[in-house]
Amino acid sequence: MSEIENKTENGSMDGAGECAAGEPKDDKGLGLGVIFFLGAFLICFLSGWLLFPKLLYSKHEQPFNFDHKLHTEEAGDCESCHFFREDGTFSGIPDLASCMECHTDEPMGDTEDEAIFAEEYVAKEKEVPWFVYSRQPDCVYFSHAAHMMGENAKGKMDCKTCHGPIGESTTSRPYEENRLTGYSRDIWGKNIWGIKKNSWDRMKMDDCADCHVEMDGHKGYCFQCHK
Amino acid sequence: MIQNTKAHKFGMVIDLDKCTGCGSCMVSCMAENNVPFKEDESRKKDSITWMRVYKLTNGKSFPDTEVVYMPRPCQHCSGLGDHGHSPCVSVCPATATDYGYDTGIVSQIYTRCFGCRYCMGACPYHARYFNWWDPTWPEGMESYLSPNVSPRMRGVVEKCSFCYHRYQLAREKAYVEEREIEENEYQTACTTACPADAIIFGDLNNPAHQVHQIVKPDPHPDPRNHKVVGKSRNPKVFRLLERLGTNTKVYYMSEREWVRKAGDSYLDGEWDEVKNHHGSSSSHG
Amino acid sequence: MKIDRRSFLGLGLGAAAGIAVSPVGVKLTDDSSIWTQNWPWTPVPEDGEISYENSVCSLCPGSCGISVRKIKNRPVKIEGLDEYPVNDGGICLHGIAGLQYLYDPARVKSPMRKNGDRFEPISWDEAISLVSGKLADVRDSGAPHTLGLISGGAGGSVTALFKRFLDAFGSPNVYAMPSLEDNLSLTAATLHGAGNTIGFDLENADLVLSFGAGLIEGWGSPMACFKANSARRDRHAKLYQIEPRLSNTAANADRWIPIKPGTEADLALGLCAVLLKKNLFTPGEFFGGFNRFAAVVQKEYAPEKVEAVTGVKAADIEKLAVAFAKAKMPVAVPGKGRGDHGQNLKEFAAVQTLNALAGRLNKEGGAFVMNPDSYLAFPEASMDDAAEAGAGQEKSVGSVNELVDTLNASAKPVLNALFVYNANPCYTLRDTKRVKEAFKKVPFVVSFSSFMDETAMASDVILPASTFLERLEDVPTGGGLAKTVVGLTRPMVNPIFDTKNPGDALILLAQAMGGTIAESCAWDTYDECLEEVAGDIWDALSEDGYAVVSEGAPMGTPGTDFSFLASNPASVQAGGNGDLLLVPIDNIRLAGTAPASTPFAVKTVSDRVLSGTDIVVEINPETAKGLKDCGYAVLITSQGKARVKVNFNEGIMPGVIGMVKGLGHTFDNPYVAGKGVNVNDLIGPVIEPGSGMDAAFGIKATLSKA
Amino acid sequence: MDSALIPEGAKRCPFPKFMLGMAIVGAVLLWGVYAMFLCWFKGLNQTNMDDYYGFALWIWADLAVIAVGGGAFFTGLLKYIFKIDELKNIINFAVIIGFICYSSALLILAIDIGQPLRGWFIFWHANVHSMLTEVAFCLSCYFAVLTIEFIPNILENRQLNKVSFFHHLAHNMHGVMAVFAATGAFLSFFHQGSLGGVAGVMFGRPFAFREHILIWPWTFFLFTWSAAAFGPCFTLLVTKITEAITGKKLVSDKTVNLLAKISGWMITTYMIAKIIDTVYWAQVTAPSMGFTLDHFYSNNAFYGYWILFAEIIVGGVVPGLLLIFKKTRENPIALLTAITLGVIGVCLNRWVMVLQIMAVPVMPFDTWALYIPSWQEVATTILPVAYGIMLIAVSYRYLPVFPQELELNKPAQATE
Repeated sequence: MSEIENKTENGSMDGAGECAAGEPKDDKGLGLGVIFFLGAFLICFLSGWLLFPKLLYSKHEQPFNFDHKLHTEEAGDCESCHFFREDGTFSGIPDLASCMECHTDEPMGDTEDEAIFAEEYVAKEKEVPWFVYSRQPDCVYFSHAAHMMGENAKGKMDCKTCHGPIGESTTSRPYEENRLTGYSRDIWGKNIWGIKKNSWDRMKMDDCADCHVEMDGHKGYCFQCHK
Repeated sequence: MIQNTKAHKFGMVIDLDKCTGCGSCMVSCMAENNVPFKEDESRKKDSITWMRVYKLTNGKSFPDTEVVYMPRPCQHCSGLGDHGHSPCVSVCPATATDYGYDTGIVSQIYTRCFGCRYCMGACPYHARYFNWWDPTWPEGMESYLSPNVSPRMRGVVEKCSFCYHRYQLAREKAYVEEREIEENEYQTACTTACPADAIIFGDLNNPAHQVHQIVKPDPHPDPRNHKVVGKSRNPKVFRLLERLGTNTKVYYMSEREWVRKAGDSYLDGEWDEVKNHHGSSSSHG
Repeated sequence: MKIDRRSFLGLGLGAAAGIAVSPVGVKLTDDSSIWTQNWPWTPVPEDGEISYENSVCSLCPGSCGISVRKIKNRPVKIEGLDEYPVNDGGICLHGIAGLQYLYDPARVKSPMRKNGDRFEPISWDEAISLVSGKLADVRDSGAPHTLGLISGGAGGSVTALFKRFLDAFGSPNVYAMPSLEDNLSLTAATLHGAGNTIGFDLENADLVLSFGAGLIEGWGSPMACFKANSARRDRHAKLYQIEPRLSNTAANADRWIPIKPGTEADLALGLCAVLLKKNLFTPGEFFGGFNRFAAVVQKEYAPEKVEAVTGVKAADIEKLAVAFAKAKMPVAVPGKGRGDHGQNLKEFAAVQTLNALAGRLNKEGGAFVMNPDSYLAFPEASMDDAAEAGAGQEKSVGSVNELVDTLNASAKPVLNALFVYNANPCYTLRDTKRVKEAFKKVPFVVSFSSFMDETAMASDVILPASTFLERLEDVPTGGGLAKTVVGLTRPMVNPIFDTKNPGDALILLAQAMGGTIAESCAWDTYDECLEEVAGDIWDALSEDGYAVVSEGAPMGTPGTDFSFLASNPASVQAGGNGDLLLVPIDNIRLAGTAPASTPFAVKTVSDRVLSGTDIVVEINPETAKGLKDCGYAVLITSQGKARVKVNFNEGIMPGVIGMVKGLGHTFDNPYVAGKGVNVNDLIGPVIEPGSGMDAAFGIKATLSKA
Repeated sequence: MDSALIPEGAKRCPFPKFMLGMAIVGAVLLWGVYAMFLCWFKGLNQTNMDDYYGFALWIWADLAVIAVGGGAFFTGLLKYIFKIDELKNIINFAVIIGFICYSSALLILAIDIGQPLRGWFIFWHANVHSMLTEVAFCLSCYFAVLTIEFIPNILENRQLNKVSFFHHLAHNMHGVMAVFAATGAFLSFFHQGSLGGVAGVMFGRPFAFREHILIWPWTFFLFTWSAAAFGPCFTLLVTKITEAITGKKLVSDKTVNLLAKISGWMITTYMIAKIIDTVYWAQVTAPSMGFTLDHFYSNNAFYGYWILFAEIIVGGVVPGLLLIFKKTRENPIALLTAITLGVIGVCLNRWVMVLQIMAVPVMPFDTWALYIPSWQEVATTILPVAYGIMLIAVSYRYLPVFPQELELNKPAQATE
């Protein structure tokens, strides 16, 4: 925040400085106008680029830190926790029950996060209110099965392609939510213009479409991904 | 459009002689698709019923009166010449509704729709409904809503989707079992609910399926009216407003001639010539 | 420094330009539209694992198997259960909408006590001690028989438990609401001996001669009838519907035979006469004056006479009789509409006699005279003197309608306390004013209703029942079905509100009462009780969810006693005055009895039945002099008047006004109540001598321009 | 008081009187604005539209104002492309009227859609097959053009003109106006047409559907044509009304008659086409779907043959003929009658092409649907009228809209 304040102040101070310099010459105040113009322009321009994004998103810390790396090492692969149900639907974030398959209200390790988990949730039989970075809005229908086990070879994608190397993360970064839309920032993309470097930097409809066009030469029909 | 070699063409045939007008299909549809309700639903012109059962009479006076009930879901038109330009799809300015060439199902995307209602004007079946009101439920009742169908917000158009989400669920199961879905894995909510077994739903492109065997759709354009494709070669089967060339995928069946006649408009004397004509190759059908 | 207009101009322009070349505009435009796509006030259902659980619907005696789809154990949809012996996947709109009952705005959310004219919530403990206290007083006053029970038709162990409670308490005053079940057992008792009932093998009959039975209007076990009916065509079977109005059943039938309302019995006897005359009948074990009967019907019910009464052509009567006799597997079915209210024994007996004469008793596709052999095995109730005394007593009167009259007639209370379970007499019985009066005459009324309906409002204490989705219960299939299937209703969710299974409430009461009453209900919970009393079918119930108790034609041919009909009982006439006849209509989309319809059900009702808050009555344009289609009119009967809208219907007999049942509720549910009028407000009961049935098939009325 | 702003030499009513008038019209405007916000915040349940009447009063108003606003592009076309210089005396006013009509149309559309905040989807997610898409694009582009055409006139305001930059800007813009006029004409041709297409392509609605030429149904061309034909009628009508109110002669008879004459011939030729279209539709198109003409004009309480007669004869043929004959054209009464009937005629045509389409039952067992707008609909439809009056009043007061005003009112004894 402070950084921006500095910037904006500089912005206006430049303006002030110049106007002090320019005053005697320009009695019409036209120069003054130009200076005000530049000043205002700079302030709004900078706040538009730097302040606005900060204001637009609210930050939430996860209930406690989750070490994906540790768990994948212990459990083997993603699918041991994020598994497919018998009916083909995807389980997504594990519920307390599936955590309990390994954990008890006695911590297994000695991290304080696990302690929190054991005391706050396992002991109290409360589901952990995780913030889901990749949560899509209600209008989206996404079939993990179609992408990972579709009968056609191109359907066999790995988790990384869309979710990135989250399996290697040892800490959970804060979840950022768009105050207006309630979307996770990961959907629009970290970058305010939504410019992405990796396939997992963004999860908008266009990103799905790009891949679909590439794979089967067609974006697909509305109902394929909407409900 | 995708050149889908083994594209489905999901459709329905409704046996009007079996239909009892009991309304199970209507309620099953509403319950399946999170359709809301208002205190006064007797203003039928602003009452959202994706599946609506019409009451038809033969217009004769007592005691020769006859009555038949006609369930009317979205007809999932494939449009003039069967090219997928349904009356509604072709007019939507924002591509909020499209024709799935792989299923023959006409979609409606509530989050894309901005509520211009052009599609409603274009649909002669009144199968499209506008959310004039915010959807509301009595306290607590939201908790029976299904996550498989997104509740609609005020100001958008909605309609029957042939329970597409049921197709999706069936496919997910098939995916994990690495197989194709079977015909009866995907059935609409109205079909399964009908206690009179009046509705048969399935792939019109699948000769093995009952719906195909009953309808015997004619793949060629009707020589009398080239807009019409997929005319039934079964003399007891007809479509609603077939002459307009909307090429619906909901077929109706009745033994009674007056019922079949009620499916379309005819000039004087026209009926007698058309009633015996069933598709191009009907002679050797 | 001087700041002039231009400076401000510069400031403004600068700001605008600055914002313009920043992402603000674009992002806000996009996000504001995304906001509209996710309005916080539009609900987002929670996703989760899908599961299916089987149960049985007990909304009506149909007892259909249902499959409840759940998301994370949250019920989201009710569907018909495939291969269930009653409905095989079929399901009616009320069952599908069942989840709406859970959150019905009129639900009674906790026990209630009436205070003045308002109800106040109380705890179960308070409620139980309050009720048991009152009951103790009644019993100690030495008049245990003044505790009464009014229960809905359905059988099952809960109703049985209520009866048992009254036995142990010492009261014989158990009354059932008029129901097809009762009417059929009364008919069976009259013709084939007590302890029987009648089932109709519609699945196999090749000619169904229905005397107004609304086979697709909710008669008997509705979905079973639907299935049998829709399979009809494939079996090349025929359905002839005899009815004054083109009901859905008539419209769906192969032939509709219009008949003057209330003359069905005459036609049935007319057909008997033809069979006897033409000697087309199959002799059977006929007694009780068969010859006298033969003589009477051929004299009094000769085709010409019957034509005059019924309006059915004599020639047609003869043809019909012959067709019936010649058919391979014909069956005649009684019970206008749903066969519950406004029926008379003469008609039921006459129709069943037709089956007897055609030799269709206990034959495949015919009428089964079945012993509803109760699968329930309650242990011997322990009785004290009071109980014994009460047990000895006669019931005050025969039927619930007579009870209502007696209550109103006598000065001192006939009943000091009354239980109402699974019934809404203040809405369903004819002349509801009369019923509400009668309820006022009972010092202490206890309702076991799930909803604050008309009767619950007329009671002093409400012990709210959990709905069929929240409780365990055994539900036997209801009337008219050729087989007996007992289904197990399982709790699909924990009770949403502070309600109990009426069985549990009753057990708590019994225990609070102590003594032999407690001993007679010595179970900790109703579930325990059920497991014990269901005895040998419990395993089947708990494993398969149902048990088929009886199936197929019973052995042997029962005798038929003709004494009742041989005495040529008088036909019941419609009361009141007026040039038209008002008859109630059963519409499958509206529940006629308890519980009331759901919002979904009401939504499906045609605007030619309900328009805004106006009820629409049907009338043949021929009789609608001076009236406009869709226009207003005033309907007047001796019972009262109502402002109605008029629907010209060529499908109803001239001179008849049709008014749908199930509207005009007055409780607090804006989606269902406060719409139209209750036809039972306009029709008064006409008690049939002997049977005690309310035989009012309609009432004379006038309809004039509003 | 505000005399500094009033064009030199021009007489205007006293400021208070002017403000009083503005206040009265302003009140009506506010009423409309209130209704508009009701619709935005409470939703379209504020209207009497239903699932049978998805298109109703608003869409009619849209089509109507755009039709009568057609005077702008057509006059522009004549003036700048066909170089009919005489029309310079009325072009400014035609442009202002056009500006009002099109801005109103856009405003009404913004109220009419169920999700105004998503309105831009029509551009972003455009479906090229939809006539409405074509409408949206051309409409907004042409509105931009009209704004550009309007600007120089604004800059000619006495005060603004003092700023040399503005002065030159205005001058140069006049220079290149031909380009914009051409663009405008081109765009108008398409959106007027596609508005007609909106109805003509509905092959599920036999009352609306028309045979196609290439990708366009007949109604496409009929709408463009009728807009060009009746638009000038409206321009003239408003001019006459303004003259009546200001009690001044603002446009010379020569100009008026010229425009009237052109309009007359356009109307006549349009009517010939329209009649051919109607006959073909009634005899061939509709019957091919099983519908007789009777079906569309009977068995209901409102829509009878009278509306067909009123549209084609009273509102079409009659004004057409009145305007092509010099004698009647130059008779003030006849002229006024003609342009009035013309405007009514074209509005009636748009009404039929929106509301009657919705009213006619298509399924044999369906019924006629009639509809009465709610007060909110009426208010929001009157809103643009009020706004139009105010904008004209302001423009007339402060801008040199009518080049001939001064010379036509030489002995300036006029004080209204």
